[in-house]
Amino acid sequence: MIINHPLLGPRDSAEFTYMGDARLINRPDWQADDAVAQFTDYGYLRDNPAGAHRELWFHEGGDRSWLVVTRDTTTHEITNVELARDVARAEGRSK
Amino acid sequence: MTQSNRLDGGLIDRSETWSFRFDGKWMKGHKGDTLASALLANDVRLMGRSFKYHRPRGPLTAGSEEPNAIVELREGARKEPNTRATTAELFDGLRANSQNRWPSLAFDAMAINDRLSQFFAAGFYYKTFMWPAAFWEKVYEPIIRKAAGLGTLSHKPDPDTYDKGFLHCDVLIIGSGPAGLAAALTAGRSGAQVIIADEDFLLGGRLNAESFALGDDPAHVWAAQTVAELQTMPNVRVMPRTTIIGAFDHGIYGAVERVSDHLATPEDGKPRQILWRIYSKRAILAAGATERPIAFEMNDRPGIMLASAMRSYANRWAVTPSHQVAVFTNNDDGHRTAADLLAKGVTVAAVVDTRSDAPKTSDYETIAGATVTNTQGRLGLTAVEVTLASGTTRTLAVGGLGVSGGWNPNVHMTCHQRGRPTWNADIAAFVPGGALPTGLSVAGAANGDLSTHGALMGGMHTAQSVLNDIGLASDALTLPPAEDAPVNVTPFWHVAGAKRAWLDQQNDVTAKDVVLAHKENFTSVEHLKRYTTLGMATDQGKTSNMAGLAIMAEVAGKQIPDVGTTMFRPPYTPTAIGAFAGRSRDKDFRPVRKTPSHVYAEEQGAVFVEVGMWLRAQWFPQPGETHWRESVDREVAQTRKSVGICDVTTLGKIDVQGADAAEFLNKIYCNPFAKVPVGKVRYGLMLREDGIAMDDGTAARMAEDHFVVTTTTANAVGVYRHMEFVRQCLFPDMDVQLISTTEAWAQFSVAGPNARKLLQKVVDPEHDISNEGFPYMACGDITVGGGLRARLFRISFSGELAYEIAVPTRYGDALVRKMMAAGEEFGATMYGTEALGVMRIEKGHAAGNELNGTTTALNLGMARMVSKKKDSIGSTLSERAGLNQDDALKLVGFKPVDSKNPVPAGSHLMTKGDPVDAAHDQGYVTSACYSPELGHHIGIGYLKAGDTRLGETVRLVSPLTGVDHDVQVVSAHFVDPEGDRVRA
Amino acid sequence: MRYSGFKVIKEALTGHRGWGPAWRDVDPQPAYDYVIIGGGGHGLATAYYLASVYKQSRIAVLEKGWIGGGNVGRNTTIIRSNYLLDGNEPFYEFSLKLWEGLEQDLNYNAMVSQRGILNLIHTDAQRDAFIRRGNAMILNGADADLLTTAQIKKRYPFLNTENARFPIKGGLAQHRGGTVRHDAVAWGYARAADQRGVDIIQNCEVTGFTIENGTCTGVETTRGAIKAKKVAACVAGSSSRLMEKAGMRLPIESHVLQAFVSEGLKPLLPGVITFGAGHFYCSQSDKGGLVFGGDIDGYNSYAQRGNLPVVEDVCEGGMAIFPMLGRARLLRMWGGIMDMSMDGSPIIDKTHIDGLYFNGGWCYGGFKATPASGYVYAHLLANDTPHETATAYRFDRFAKGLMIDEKGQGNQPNLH
Amino acid sequence: MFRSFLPILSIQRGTVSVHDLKPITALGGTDPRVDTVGSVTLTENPGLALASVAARMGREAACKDHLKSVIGAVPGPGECQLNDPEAGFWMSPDMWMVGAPFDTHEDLASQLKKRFGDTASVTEQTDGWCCFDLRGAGMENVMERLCPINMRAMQTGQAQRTSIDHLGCFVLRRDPADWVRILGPRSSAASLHHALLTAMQSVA
Repeated sequence: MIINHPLLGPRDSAEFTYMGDARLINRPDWQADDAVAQFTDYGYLRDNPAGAHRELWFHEGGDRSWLVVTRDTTTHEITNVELARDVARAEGRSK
Repeated sequence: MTQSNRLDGGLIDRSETWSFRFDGKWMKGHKGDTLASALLANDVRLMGRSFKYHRPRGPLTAGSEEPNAIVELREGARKEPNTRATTAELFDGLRANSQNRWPSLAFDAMAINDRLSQFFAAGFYYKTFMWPAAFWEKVYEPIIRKAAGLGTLSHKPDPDTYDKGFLHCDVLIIGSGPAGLAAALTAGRSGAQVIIADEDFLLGGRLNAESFALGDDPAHVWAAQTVAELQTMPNVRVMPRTTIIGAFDHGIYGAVERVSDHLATPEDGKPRQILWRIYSKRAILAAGATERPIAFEMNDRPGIMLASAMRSYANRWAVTPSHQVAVFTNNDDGHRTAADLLAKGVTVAAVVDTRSDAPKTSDYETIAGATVTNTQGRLGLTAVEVTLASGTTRTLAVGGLGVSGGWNPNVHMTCHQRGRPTWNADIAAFVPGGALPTGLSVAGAANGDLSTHGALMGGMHTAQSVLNDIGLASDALTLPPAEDAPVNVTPFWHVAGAKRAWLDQQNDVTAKDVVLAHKENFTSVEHLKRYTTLGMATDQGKTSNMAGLAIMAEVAGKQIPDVGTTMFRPPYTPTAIGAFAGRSRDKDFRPVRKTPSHVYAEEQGAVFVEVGMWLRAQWFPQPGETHWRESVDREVAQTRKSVGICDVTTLGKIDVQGADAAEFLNKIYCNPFAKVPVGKVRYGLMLREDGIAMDDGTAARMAEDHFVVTTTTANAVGVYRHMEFVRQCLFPDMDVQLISTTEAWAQFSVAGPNARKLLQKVVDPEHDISNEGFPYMACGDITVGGGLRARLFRISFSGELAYEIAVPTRYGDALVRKMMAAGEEFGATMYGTEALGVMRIEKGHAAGNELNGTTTALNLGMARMVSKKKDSIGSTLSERAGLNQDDALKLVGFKPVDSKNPVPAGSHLMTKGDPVDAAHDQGYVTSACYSPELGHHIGIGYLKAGDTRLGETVRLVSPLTGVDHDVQVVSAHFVDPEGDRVRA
Repeated sequence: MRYSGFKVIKEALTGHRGWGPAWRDVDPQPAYDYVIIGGGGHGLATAYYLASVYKQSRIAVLEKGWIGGGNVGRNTTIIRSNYLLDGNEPFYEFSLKLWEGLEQDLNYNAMVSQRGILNLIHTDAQRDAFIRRGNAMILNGADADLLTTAQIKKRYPFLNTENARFPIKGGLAQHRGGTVRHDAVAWGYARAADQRGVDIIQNCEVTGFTIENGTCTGVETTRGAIKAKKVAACVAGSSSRLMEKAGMRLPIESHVLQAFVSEGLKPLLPGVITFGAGHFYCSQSDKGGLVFGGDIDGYNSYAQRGNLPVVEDVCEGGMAIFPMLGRARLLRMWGGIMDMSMDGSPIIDKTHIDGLYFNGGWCYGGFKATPASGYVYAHLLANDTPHETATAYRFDRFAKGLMIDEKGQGNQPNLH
Repeated sequence: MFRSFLPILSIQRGTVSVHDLKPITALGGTDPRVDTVGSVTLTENPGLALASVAARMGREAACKDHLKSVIGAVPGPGECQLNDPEAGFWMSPDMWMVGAPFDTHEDLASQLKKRFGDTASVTEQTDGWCCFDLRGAGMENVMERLCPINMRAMQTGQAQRTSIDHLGCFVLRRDPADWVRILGPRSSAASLHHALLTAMQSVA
C-alpha cells in the first residue's frame, strides 16, 4: 500500500508500523468514578468497521510521526491522512 | 538426430546451432528455440505424464499456459522441477529430464492408474481409505503421496542468488503484443516514464506468431522496429523475460525478471532473477488472449494442441508436430492455422469445423458440421476419428491436430483485487468487469478486442486516456493497416457423449468428473474447483476453467455467467520462491548488530550468541577451559571477588529532553519520577495500558530537563515507539523531545569490589568518583583518558559495587582495552551474557524471562511501586480483580533440597502430595543457573502466593525432560539481600 | 447413503450413477429451534454435534455464500494442541482427540494425517519457554517431545544448520499434530449434519436480528425472516460486521492472513515445521504442494488478499531454513480474514441478549479448533452452560483481567 | 575531503580533545574502507560529527532562527542543506540533524547547545551512525536494487529516510548528482556495507 504522508508525500506502507483504531487517542480520565470500566472499553472494544476506518500508523522507517489514516477496510483505498498530533490536539488532548 | 520436423523461415537464428539433452538423448536446436519447439523439431512429441492417470502428454500450447509439457530442467542443485518446456529458452548444453514417471517416460508403471481410472473418479478418496483408522498414515497416505506430486527438488541449497529492486513509472504496460506496443509507443513519445514488460524473451506477442502483414511488412518486422524505437527512448524501460505476477494495492505491481534463466549459469555476481516492486501511477493490461480447446474423446494425445500453438510453432519456430495435420475448430481462426501450415509445406488432411456454414476454400478440405469423436496413438497421435453431420465417421491419419474453441481474454490481473469478469456473448468469453485494480486499464485482446487492428487502436487510445488522466498530452500514432477480421465463433465446448474428454489435462479432470460433481451437489464454481481439482494445477486453469464452467452450466441448466467465474489470484504464473526472498537468506537472512567491543572480544576468543539482531559475547574461554561452565563460573567468581567488565551497549538508550521531561516519565513509568534529583538514577517499571509489565530500566537525570532512559535490549524499539505514541497522541502539548542514542554510546558495566579502583585509573582525576562524591545511583558527565567526554552511572545489575561507563562508540574499543590494562593488577576479567545472567539471577533481578508479557507489578513483587497518586500508563487497568487475586503468582527463588539437583527453567511447580497435573499447577521456573557463589543450582520463577510460602518445599516437575524432585521456596535475592555491596 | 470401499467399487463398475448429493439444497422453513449463522467449519460442526451428541432437532445453518467458503476453505490445514495456558490447552487437546476419531464418526475421509508438528528453537530463552509449554501440554494430557538438532536433522536432512543467521538449537514436537484436508472438513460435517436432518441453506445472508425486549427471537435474511428459539453467530472473520447488527462492539479486529501453496512436488516434508526466528511454517499436502504461511499483514482488512511485503517476509523465512526452496515455485497465494481478538484467544459465550450466542475471535487458530468449537458451542446452546474445556472463553474476561494471552502481547490484536 | 566549514557553520571550532583513546571506524578498522566496482565507488566516511536539534515546545521560531544562522537555512521535510558536508537535514517535525567535520567539530553537540540554549534539545548523534558515500555513473542502478526511493527523480539537496537490507537509513542526494550519502545504524555497518557492495556487483 501507499500512504500519502502529509509532510513527506507517498510512502510505501512497509515503512510504517500499525497500531489500529484511532480511538486509542481518546484515553479516558484516570480519576473518573468508573475509570476501570472506561479503560476496559477504551482498551478492548473496537468498531472494526467494514468500510472507512480511522487508524493509527507509526512512520517507524521514516520521520517517526504517528499518523491517523482513513482507509477503507474492504478496498484498502485511503481517503485521508493526518498527523496524529494535530488530531489529538483537535480532539482536546493537551498535557 | 536431424531436425526432421523443422520447416523453413521462422524467427530462430539458424546460424547458432546448439546441443541439448532430453532424457539422456542429445539433440540439436537453434538460438531462439524453446525446449518444446526444439523437441518438436526433433520429432519428439511425448514430453510428460499427467498427474493422476500418468497419461502420455505433449505440448498443448506454446506459452506459459502449458499444462502438459513440464519437465525437470537442469541437473544437480540447479534442478528446476515442473518447468514448462514451452517457455524454457534453449541454451547450448541444456539438460532436461521428464518427471512423474517410472521407470521411463515411454513406459510408466504408474500408468496402471489410467486402466483403473473408473475407481479414481473425482472425490473418490473422500469416500474410502477410512478403515482401519490407523491405516491412513501408515498405508494409504504414503502410497498416495508417493504417486502424487510432479517433479523433485534437489534437496540441495539453491546455488543461485536473487535480487530485489524497486522501479517507478507513470505508466506500466503489461504485455508487448500489438496493443502493448501501440500503448508503449504512444506513452513513450509523450515523454512519460514508461515500463513495458513481457514474459517472453522476444517482444511482439502474437505478432511473432502470425503470418499476416502490418502495412507492407510482416507483423514481426513492425514489432521489432517498434521495440527498437522504444529502446532508444531514455524515458522507456523495455523489460523482456519479465512477468508481472500480481496487481497489489495502490498501483504497486510485482514483477519477476528472469536475468539468467536463458544461460547455463548466471554470470559472476549476477542474480538468477530479480523481484521488482513497481510503483506505477497507471497501468495498462495488454496481456492478450489465450485460445481454449474443445473437449472430445481422447483429446489429450501428444500431437493434439491448440491451433494457435500449432501456428506459433510453424511461424515463429518453424516446426510442426507432424507433417500430416488436421484442425478441429468452431471458429474462423482455426482456418488460419490450416492456411499457415499449408504455406509451410505441411499436409493439412482437413479442417473439421463444427459449424455447418463453415467457410470453404480450395486449398484444403473443410468438413463442415462435423466433430472429432475419437483419436488413436498410445504415445503420440496417429489418427483422429471424425463424425460427419450425417453421422457417418471418417478417419484421418494425422500426427498433429490443432484445436480451436475460441479465445479467452487474459483477464487475470483484473481479478487480483476481486474484480469479477463479465460475460461477452459476441466472443463467447469473459471480459474484464467489476472493480479493476485502481489505476489499471485494459487494452486489446485482453479487453475482448480480438483483431490486430482493434488491438493496435485500443492500445493507442487507452494510452492516450491514461496519459490524459495524469496530465500528460500525447499525439495519436499513425498505425499501419492491419487485419480486422470479425470474430466469428459459435460456442462449442465439448463433443456430446464424450466420456474421457480432458478439461484439466494436468490434473486429469474430465467432463464426466464435472457431471459427477453436479450429481453430488458440488455445483458452486468454488465447490466444483475444490472437489474435482479443476484448474488447481500448475497452469492455474488457464486452458481448462471455461470448459468446466460450460459443462456445469449445461448439466445445471444455467447460463455460463450464472454459474459464475473462479477467482484468479497472484502470481500470474508460478514464481520461484527464491525470488521473493532475494538476498535475505542464510547468514544474510537479517542484518547483524555488533557491539563496540566486538573486535576486541574476537581477539579474546569470545563465543558469540544471537540476542535479537545483536551478536554478543556469551563467554570468554581461557586456555585450559574445556566446558562453558568453567568459563562462566570463573567470570562470575572473578567479578564478585575482584572486578569484571561487560559490554552492555545493547541496552536501549533514549534521550528524553524538554521542560516536561520529568512529567513525561511520570506517565511512562508506574513509579514516580518528578522528584528525581539531577545527578541521580532511578529504576523504573513501565506498564502497558492493560496493566501488564512492558519493560524496565533506569532513567538518569543528567539535567533538570534531560533524562537518559535505558530499556532492555529486546524492547528498545517497542519502548521508543510507545513513548512517541504517548508524546504525540496522548499528551501532544508536553514539551518533550525524544531520540534514540543506543548506537551512539559504547557502554560497559564495570562490576566488583575493585570496580572503583579500576575506574579511578581511567577516569580523569578532576572527577571525584569516591563513594561519597559519587554514591550509589549517582550519574554524571565525566572525562576519561585525558579529556574524552564520557558518562558514568553508578548502577548495578550484578549486585556488586558497579558502574556503567559510556564513551562515544568509536572509542569503545580503546576504552575496553584501556580498562582491561588498568585492571590487570586486580585480575580484571571480561564477562559475557551468561555470567551477566548468572549474577542477575543470584540477585533476583527480573529480565526477559520474567517480563514475559503476562506478568504484572504484583507478580514481580513490585506492587508498591505502582503509584496511585498520579496518572500513568497502565495503572488503572492494573487494578482489575483478576490481576490481583490472593493466590496471584509471585516471583520467588528456588533452591534444590538435594544440592546436586538442577532447577531447570520451564519446570512446573506442584504442592507436595498433590497430583501432578494441570489442575494442581502452582507455577513455573522462569530462569535458572548454577550459582558459583552458593555452590549449587538456583532458580527464580512464579509461584502462587509465593511470597507467603518462603521455606516451603515444593515439587519441581518437568515431564518433558524427565525432571522430578523437591526444591525449597526462598527469597529471589540469593546474594547480598541487604544490598550492602552495591553501596560499598 | 453410507460411504464404503464396497460402495466405491460398485459405483466405479456401474459408471458412478448411484451417487447422490452430499447434502440437500433446501429452502428455509419459517421457524427453527436453532439457527446457526455461518456455514463454515465451526457452524457446520456445531449443527452436527447439536444433532448427534446433544440430540437436538429443528436446526438450520444459514450460509451467505457457499458452505466452506470462509476460513475453513482458505487455511494451511494444520491441527495441533501445543498451547501453553490452562484456558486454552484442555480445549485444543479435546479438539485434537475429536480429530483422531473424526472420519469414522462422520463416515467421510478428511485425510486427518498425524504426521507431527515441530517448532524450531533458536535461543536459550526460547528453549526455556518451549520447555514450560511442553510441560504444560503433558500436564494437560497432551503429547510433547523436545528434540535435539541432530534428531531434527535426521527428519529434515536439508534443513539449514550450517549457514544460518539464527542457528537451530532444537525443537518442540507434537507428534499427534498434523494436517487435514480442509475443504473435506466442511463437506464431511455438512453431509453428516444433513443426514441427521439439519437444514443447510446456502446463499442466505443474515441482514438483521429480531430482538424483542432484550430477547433475540430470530433473524432477517435475504431469503426472508426466520424465527428461532436460539440464534448462534458463528462467522469468524465477519463477527464484528454481523454483531454490529445486534448493536454489539466486540474485542475483535479483522485482519488478513495470507497463505501460499507451491507447485506439486514429490514427497519432501514429512510433517509440519515452524521457523522460530522469523515468520514461516510449512507442510506438504498429499497432492505434493508445499502449503505455507507466516504472519498476518497487520492492518485491519476485510479484503481477502494481502500485499507483497508479507509475501517476501514469509519466503525469506522459508529460504532461511530450507535454502533449496529457491527453485520451487509459488503457485497461488490467497488471503483469509481473521477475527483477531484482544488476547489472541477465542470467545464462546452467551451475549447480553437472551437467545443470542456468539462464537468467534479465533485469530488464526480456528481450523484446528473446528471439532471442539462445534462441540462446546453445541453444549452451550443445548445447556446454557459452558463446556468444561471452554469455561475461560467469556466476554467478561477483559473487564475482569482474566486474559488468555499465549503470546503476551496484550490488547494489540495484530501481534497475536 | 571537506572544504572549510567555518564560513557556513558560524560556531567556534571546539577544543579538540587531547585524550589518548584511539578511535576505530564503523567497520572496525583504523582506516576507512574504499571499494570500487565498475564505475561506482563506495567509501566509508568516518569524518562526520552529528547532532540532533529538536525545537522546544513554543520555541520553534527562535530555534529555527538559530538553525538558519548556523547552517544557513531551515531544511523542510525531505530536504537537506548541502554545505560540505551536509550542514543539516530534516529528521522529523521540528527536528533536524546537523553535521560538521569531525576533526574540527568533534564536540558539535555541546557547541550547538551553547548556541541554541533552551530553544532546542540537542543530542550527540555522531556515533549513532555509520556513513557511506556511494559515487559514480550508474549509482542509480545500484540504489534501485536497495531501496524504494525513486533515485531518478530525487534531486540534489533532498534527503529521505528509507530501509536498506532491513536497516533504517538516511539517503542524501549530493552535488554532483552521481553521489549519495547513506547514513545507517552504526552497529550494522558491516551488514549495510555488504548489502551495498553486493548490489554494486549485481549491476556492474
